[in-house]
Amino acid sequence: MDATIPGTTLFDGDQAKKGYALNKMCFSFNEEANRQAFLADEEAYMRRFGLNEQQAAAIRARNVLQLIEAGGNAYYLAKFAGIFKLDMQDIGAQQTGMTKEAFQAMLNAAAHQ
Amino acid sequence: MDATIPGTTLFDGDQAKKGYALNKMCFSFNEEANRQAFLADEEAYMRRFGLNEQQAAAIRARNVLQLIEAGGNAYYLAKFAGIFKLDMQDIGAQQTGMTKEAFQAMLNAAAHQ
Amino acid sequence: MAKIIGGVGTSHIPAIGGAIHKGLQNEPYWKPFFGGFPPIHDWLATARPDVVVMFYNDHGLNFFLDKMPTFAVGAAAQYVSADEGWGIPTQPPVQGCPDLSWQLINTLVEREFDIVSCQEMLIDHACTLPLKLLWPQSGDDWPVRIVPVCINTVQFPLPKASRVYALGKAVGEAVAAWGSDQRVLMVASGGLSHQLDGTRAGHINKGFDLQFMDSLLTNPEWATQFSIHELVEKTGTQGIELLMWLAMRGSLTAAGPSVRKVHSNYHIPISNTATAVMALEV
Amino acid sequence: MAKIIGGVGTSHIPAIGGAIHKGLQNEPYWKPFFGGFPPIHDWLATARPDVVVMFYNDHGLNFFLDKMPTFAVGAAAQYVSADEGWGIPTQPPVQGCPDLSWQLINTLVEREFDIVSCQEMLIDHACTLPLKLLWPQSGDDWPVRIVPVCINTVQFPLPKASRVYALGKAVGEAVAAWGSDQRVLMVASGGLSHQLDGTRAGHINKGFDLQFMDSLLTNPEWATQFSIHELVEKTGTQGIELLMWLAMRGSLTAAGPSVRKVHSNYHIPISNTATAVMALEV
Ligand SMILES: [Fe+3]
Ligand SMILES: [Fe+3]
Repeated sequence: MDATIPGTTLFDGDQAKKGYALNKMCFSFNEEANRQAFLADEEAYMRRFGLNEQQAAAIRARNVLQLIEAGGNAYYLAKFAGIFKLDMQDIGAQQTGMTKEAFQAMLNAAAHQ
Repeated sequence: MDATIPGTTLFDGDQAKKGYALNKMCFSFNEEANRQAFLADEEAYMRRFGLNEQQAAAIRARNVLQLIEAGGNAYYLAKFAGIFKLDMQDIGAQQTGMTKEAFQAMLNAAAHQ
Repeated sequence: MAKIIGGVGTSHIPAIGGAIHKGLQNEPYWKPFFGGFPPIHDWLATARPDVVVMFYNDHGLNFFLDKMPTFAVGAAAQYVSADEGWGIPTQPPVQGCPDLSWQLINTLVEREFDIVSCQEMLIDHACTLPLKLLWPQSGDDWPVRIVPVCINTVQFPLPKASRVYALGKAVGEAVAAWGSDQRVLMVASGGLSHQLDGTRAGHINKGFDLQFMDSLLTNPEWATQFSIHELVEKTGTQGIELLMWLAMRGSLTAAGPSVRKVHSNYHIPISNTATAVMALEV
Repeated sequence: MAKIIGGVGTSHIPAIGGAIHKGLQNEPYWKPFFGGFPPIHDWLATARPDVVVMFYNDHGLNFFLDKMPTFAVGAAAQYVSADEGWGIPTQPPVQGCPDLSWQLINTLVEREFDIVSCQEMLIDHACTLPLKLLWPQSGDDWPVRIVPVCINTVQFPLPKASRVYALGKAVGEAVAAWGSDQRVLMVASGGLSHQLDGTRAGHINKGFDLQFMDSLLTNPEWATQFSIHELVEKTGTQGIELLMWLAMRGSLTAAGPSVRKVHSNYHIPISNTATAVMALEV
């Protein structure tokens, strides 16, 4: 429909349909008991929410771009990242293929745009 | 604000504020386990939802007009009435102070308005 | 483009579910109600809808006062009919039509309707009974998929009649613009006049109901002249479910300026309600 | 009648919560951000708001995709700050102002905004951090009560910028018509440009941000010329949180044709975000 924005996936109806189970699992991580249950048995926890293989593989890989590709929504995925104490610069670096230092430098440089 | 309609309580913000705990309890009766828990220990179940004394008394009395006065909403109260297998003519009769037969006759007569 | 074939409005009294379950359709109490449907069954057999847009009001099953929408649009792949607490039988799950759901959601937000989208949704008797009434032979496989559109009648302020009519118009336009060869039936589930609560319980207003049904043919915006307060005064606290009929009628405007009545029936009372069914062809 | 004293827009990056908790406000990384607030604290000490209308976006705490509102208005007596899963500290509960909530809900539905009303609502960092930034000395007793107004930025379609501005105007008019002697501050929580997801993560647009902030003084409807898609392109997938600022600015129109800037500050970066704070007096 819309012209795409480079490097950007809008979380629209198509993504929402694709990612429902994945996002529902991530939403559950608002509760500590659920985070612990996930850490105790990741595979069982994913099965409970009915993740498909693409989603399960992206979770296992802790790969944000793959998670987005599998329908993940940034707001819910942040709760998954939080389990591993990843900060937003870790996540930015992973997605852009930069080192964390290079990503931080890019952010700093934006002040001089 | 609005001119009142005789014999009618609109479930507006004032009612919604007043009745929140009562309606939340009634909403829980969508589930069989909750209906059973209520029947097993009515007082404990009401305490769990934080009903005030006016609401608890109306529940004990199974009195629909008192339940409305205490902030109850017709859609949620219906689930409370359902526990006791009261049908809508029982409830109509109780509220209008008629016998069930007289209430039914009034409904039938509406066909000849 | 998708084709709107017409609309049906029908009552949805919970007791209907029990009567169907017990096979009481031909009993003297029930026959004047169920007798309204066979001509509509015949029409549907010819019109062959694939998808139903179901304008209905939730009765405290899917929505509570913690998150009470004005308008909600279902976007699930399947809708589960759940226990409502009164012992009426549940129905088999109904398949959704996510493509049409998102067509509606995208169009409605573009048109400045501030809807709630629901990718998971429990459906109550108001959503399932019209299906059971329109397709009584269906077993576990419903012959149609659905997109539920839920309109708040639980908590005031309710949306104005004119707003609900406008919602219906926008829904109809979204369906008409849907890139699909599916045939779509608009269903309104609710009413007509009745009041369950208060010392006015049992209120029925035959004169208004008949005028309202007639207006859907002759002057579809007629009821939008009334405030919600006036409509409740005339039709009862639950009679306000006629808003569903207004939305359905609004949606048919996308298919043409006028409608033809296939069949209608009006009967007092079932339970505490003035019941009605009406099928409109575009 | 109630008095609108003005508005504040501020960023709400979760890491701010940690920095406050650890007392890092004067560290080199944080000082350029926290340094923007003292002049606003001075203004608030004089303006003495009693109630805050908080335009914010939920970050997947209170709302899930099963019931995703476009616009939601809180109507609770108290709002609980809950665990969001990332380990940022929760805040003490915040008292609500149900009278003003219902004034908003009644007015908005009358004005054909199809809001969701929420008598129970968990609030996240986007709702609590602005309070902590504006009243850093508050302990367990916040000096204000709140009415949260939540705007969807999670799932597309998002409401159009023009619709959000109109929502803000209607909210302002509802507050101005509220029969109360309370003093009301409008707060926008969000932005400015940032993007957390995708290979464009780290996108920041200083030029647009500064133009946007300026427009709130000189031409408040300026940003409504852009589609949501254009705004995301310019500001990032989370930069779209600038919608909150638009709603806040719209709400101030109820108090007069223009606003005076009390103070503003803009700093890049905190976390991945171009941060801003701006206080406007009416
Ligand atoms: Fe109903
Ligand atoms: Fe945010």
